[in-house]
Amino acid sequence: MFRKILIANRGEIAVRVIRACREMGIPAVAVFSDADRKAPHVRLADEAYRVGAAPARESYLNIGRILDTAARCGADGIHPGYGFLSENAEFARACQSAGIKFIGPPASAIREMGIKTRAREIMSSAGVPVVPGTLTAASDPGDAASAAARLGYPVMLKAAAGGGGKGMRLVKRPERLRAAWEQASGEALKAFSDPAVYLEKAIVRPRHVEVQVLADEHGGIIHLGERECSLQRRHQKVLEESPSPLVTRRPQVRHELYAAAIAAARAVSYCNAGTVEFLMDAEHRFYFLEMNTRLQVEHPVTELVTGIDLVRQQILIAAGRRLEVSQTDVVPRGHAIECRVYAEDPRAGFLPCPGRITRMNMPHGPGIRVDGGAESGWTVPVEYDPLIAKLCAWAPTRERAIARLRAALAEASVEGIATTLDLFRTLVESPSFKAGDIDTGFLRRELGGTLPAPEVSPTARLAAVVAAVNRTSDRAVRSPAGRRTAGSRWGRIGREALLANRGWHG
Amino acid sequence: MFRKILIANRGEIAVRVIRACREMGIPAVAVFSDADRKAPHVRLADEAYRVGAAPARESYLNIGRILDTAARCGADGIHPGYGFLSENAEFARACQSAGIKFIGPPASAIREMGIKTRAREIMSSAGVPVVPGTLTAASDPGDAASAAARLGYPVMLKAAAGGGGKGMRLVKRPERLRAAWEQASGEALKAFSDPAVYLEKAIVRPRHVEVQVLADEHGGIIHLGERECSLQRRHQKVLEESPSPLVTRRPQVRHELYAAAIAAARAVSYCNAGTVEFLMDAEHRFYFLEMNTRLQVEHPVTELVTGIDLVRQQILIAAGRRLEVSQTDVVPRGHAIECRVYAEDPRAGFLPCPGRITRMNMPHGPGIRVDGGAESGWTVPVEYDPLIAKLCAWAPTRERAIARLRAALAEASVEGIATTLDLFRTLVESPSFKAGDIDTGFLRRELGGTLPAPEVSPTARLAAVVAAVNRTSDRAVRSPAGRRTAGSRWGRIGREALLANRGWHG
Amino acid sequence: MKKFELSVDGQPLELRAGPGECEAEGVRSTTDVAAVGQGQYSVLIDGRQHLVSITRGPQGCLTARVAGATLEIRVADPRRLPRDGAGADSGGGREVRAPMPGRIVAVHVAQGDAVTNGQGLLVIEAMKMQNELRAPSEGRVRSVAVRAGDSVGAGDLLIGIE
Amino acid sequence: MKKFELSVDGQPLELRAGPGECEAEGVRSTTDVAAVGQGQYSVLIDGRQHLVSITRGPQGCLTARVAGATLEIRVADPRRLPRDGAGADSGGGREVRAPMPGRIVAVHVAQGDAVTNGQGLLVIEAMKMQNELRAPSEGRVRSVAVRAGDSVGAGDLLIGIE
Repeated sequence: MFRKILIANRGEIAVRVIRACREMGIPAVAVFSDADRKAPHVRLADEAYRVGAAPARESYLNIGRILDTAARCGADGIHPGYGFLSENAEFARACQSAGIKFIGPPASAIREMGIKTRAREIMSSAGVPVVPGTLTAASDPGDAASAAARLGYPVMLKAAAGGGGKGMRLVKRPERLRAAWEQASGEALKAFSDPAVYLEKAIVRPRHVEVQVLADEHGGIIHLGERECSLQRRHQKVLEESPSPLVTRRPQVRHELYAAAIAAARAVSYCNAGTVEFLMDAEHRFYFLEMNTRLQVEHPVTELVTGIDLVRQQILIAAGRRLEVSQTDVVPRGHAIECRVYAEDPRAGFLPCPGRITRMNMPHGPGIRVDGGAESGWTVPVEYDPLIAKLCAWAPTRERAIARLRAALAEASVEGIATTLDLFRTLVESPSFKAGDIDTGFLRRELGGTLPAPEVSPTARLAAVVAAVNRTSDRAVRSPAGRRTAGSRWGRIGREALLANRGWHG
Repeated sequence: MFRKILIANRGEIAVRVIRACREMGIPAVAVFSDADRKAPHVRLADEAYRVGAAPARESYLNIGRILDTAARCGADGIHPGYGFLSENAEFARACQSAGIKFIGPPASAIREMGIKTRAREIMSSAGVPVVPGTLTAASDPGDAASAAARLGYPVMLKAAAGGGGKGMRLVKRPERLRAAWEQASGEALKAFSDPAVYLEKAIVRPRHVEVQVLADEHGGIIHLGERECSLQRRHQKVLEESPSPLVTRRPQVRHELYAAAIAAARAVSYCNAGTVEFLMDAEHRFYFLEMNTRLQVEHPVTELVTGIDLVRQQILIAAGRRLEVSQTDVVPRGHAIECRVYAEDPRAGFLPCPGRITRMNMPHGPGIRVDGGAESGWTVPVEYDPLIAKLCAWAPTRERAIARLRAALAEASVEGIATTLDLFRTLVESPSFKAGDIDTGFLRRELGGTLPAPEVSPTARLAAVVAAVNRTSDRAVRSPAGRRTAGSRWGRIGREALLANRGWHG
Repeated sequence: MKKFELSVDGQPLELRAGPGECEAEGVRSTTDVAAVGQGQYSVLIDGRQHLVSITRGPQGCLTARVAGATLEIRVADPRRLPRDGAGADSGGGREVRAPMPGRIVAVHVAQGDAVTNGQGLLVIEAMKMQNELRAPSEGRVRSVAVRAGDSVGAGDLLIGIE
Repeated sequence: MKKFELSVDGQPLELRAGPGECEAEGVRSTTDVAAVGQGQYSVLIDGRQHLVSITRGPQGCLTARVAGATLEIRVADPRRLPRDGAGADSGGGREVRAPMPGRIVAVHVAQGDAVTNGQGLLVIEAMKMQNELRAPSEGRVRSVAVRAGDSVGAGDLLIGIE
């Protein structure tokens, strides 16, 4: 087993991995940029070292500095989390050269799956259905335009080295292609240091369904069921669930989906935790989308229904162990939903909203799980991903998981910055969502990109006014010192309580 | 289904029941005493009404006021939680007379099981083994002394109307009997308005194992497995788990235990959620101890392993529904442990420690569940039970649940008052506890009633000193404004981070 | 009971309030307010519980958050307040301002250019996302205040349109 | 580096500290301190993370909580501090004080009574629990300061023994 693990990441996923290390009795080392010295993940670690300035390029993407830190503190394993260096084959290889185990798949699998065009080619050969599209990247807008004309609009532009929605654009009309290609290419360069963009035929009203797999170094491979991730904004997931309400109704499709996922993983001699993503069309045909060669943001929903700790499995696999669970041990129970709490304003087109969190309160209680990387007083940096927490609800059925989530959302609060909490509060009331009738265009269609302002009941409005008056005035509405009415008339209960309230002050 | 439910309780259990109501879409009404106007349970409810002064007798035990409040706000159900009026047959009957459903068993079952001597008689007749002892209460110390002599020391004094460790005393020698009888009787009078105390032969190194049952109004009855509750101080549980490590190793005993629990519940025509408590001796013989005719404090461990929401079941049963789960639906998974975080000082003989909580931070994350009724800034009142939160950990095995709990305890903190958190931090390191080798005398024996002071590592000590210096001084250890060293030497990493830390201040 | 003149989101409101009771718009209610820490109040209106969070805004204005909504409240000043939000995307806006702090990645237009409603003007990046800001209406670019590479704060003027 | 004279739980300690480093008991370490809100500090000693909570105690003393332990720290005062805790249950104690706020339920002894070590003196109730306080040593009751029914605060003198 590992002597010490360095977590080359920040935020909620660093917290998540540190917790797994602590449970396993393995010292956990955090790294931090100048923007993150006071971040929760630093405080939770056994050791913490600075790796550079705030921009990710100088810190969390700084391979030299991270490997240097690992070597000097004696870490023999590095967990990359998701994002940053997690799907960087060069980093995985550099770890190996430095004699430090990269807790993830072999560099070859990362590279092959990281080049999306190559991945499509491999999957095609392995008999896994892929979305019709180009097998190579479009070299310029003209090349892209002719490929798009051949496939027929709408088309999807995707970063060849991409993932996570970065460098992705849906193009409905030819005149939009050039601008979209430039943006996608720019984002791709920025995010993956590679501007290559390829095209796929856009599936109409697609659903995003993915299968979690685990593979060890001894040929053992299992799946942990599927996740439905169709609720997206900007091609990025905002809410995920397991099982998929669509797939649940189609046992035969589910069976084929799992088989395809296992075949996909085998095709690249996969090892460690990975996710095979599929698009599913209205006729329940599914197409390989990409394979994420890392832990997913949404892994908690799988953990909640299977009871299997994916980070622990990653560490055990990386330590050379055989899978500690077999396929028959994977017995899903109930339904889990994850809400990604982003520092974004859902009432302003999901614009990023970095800044200081003046108050943050995430609920506890039965069936609730929260993975967080922020807290009251924390300033969400402008430099990184806006995810500040993940709120999950588990219950025996989807209907009850939604009901539980709804109650938890009413308890949750983040003040000081706008977050997607209000989006989820609206979403759990949506009849289509409750019916499981969702696709990747759902949010844009239902919300038109933004969220309506919430209605305020007259009593809530009055409560706000009374609180405001209480805040500004004092003597006028305060109770006379020491006076206590003895009556028990119903109409006086409020007054009595007020008088008795020692904490009443303006 | 209910129109509105009033929760006749406070603290974490009121929070728990309110959460269940909200999930079920039933408006929840809180009640509060003058000490609790600012309590979390009040804020979480849809409505809240004052029911009296701080002493429980004038508020949470004030039947007239509570029923009046329920009637006036239109509640058609009352959930009593545990403690207070939960096992008060008169209250259950008064609810019925007022046309308000008491969410619990029929008054007859409460009364019969509440008189512990009567309960022993009924169980004896039903073929459920009971601990040798008196069938009637001892009328005075002399009576008690002769009964004790007949049974042989050590004996256990127990409140006839009791439960929850109140009015209970272990007596090892005759000369201690009178004082113990007076204390037990005094506590019993205080807690249950009934000074009657009876005797049982004390089982040597007993284990406390209990079985959760659910029964509906249509004759349906199931069990939800057992809980091990042997870790106690002052005859009150402090840590519970499910399944029991002892019973797990004895499938035959477990089978008989479940059968006895079902038989016990049938013997009193039980309805709603209830718990049949047993003592188990070194030879795995078990004896009926008492039946708790209410929700138990430790119900979350059962919920974690079975996935069944007990409060929801209570509400459905009280609404006249048939059990929504059958015995075959009860498939336990993994292991769960609950730690009761009490406002008590484990370094001073578990003395109560009411007061203001300056900071409270309870962990989140995989497999962790927290039920709380307190928070930063909350003043724990002197008038009520010292339980402020319950921290639970679930994992596939007991060993991993302990490891997870250990990590969670390192994250948890309550400042301003002493709590039992430090007790649990010591406990999870105990080899005997880890081996499951526990009995009700374990804590007293292992700790001698108090907890040793924790050792502080030299680095931790230095960290404290450095923080203190940082707090008091300023200029001397502050970095020169604007200075930034550019070097990347290892020995300078700390310094650089410090210099870069904009938040550094004295 | 004492009389208070308030404005709520710019609408005047008269409130009469005393210990344990209040009257507004002709309706009398029992009230019970408890400060539960850091600007938060538990307010019971006829027993109905509301958690209200109050923060001080500019010019003596209070911002109240209740049930997921935000209200601007001014106490003892019955004059109608001008509403906020005459910013980038509001219909008649002639200025494009930065909706959040970030970095300008590209500027697609120059002073004097004619633009159509919805035309992309520039791209701003924050938290790893590029966002294209579009023209709020047809017009001509009067001024361009930023260049690619500039860092901007929330609310900074980027482009003026006439 | 600046020199600090401290006492930690009454033991003197000399610390030399400057930006990013310190020296104590002949050992030099890199340090990195960050205030993370409300008296809490994240302290990295040679990279090792410690969460320290500092509160001000009486007479300029600081109370530090770290890794579940509590340390009393005095800065810039090298004189040895008297230790706390010379209360009820410490060996040589001659006074029985209330260990927590509560109500006296019963007093078993009167002035002038001879008591044996461990003998029950009185019963105090708090949070629904009755606790018997016992004689810390053999002796004679010098004074009884409370009666059954009295409310007492933590640290109040209850019984004196001579």
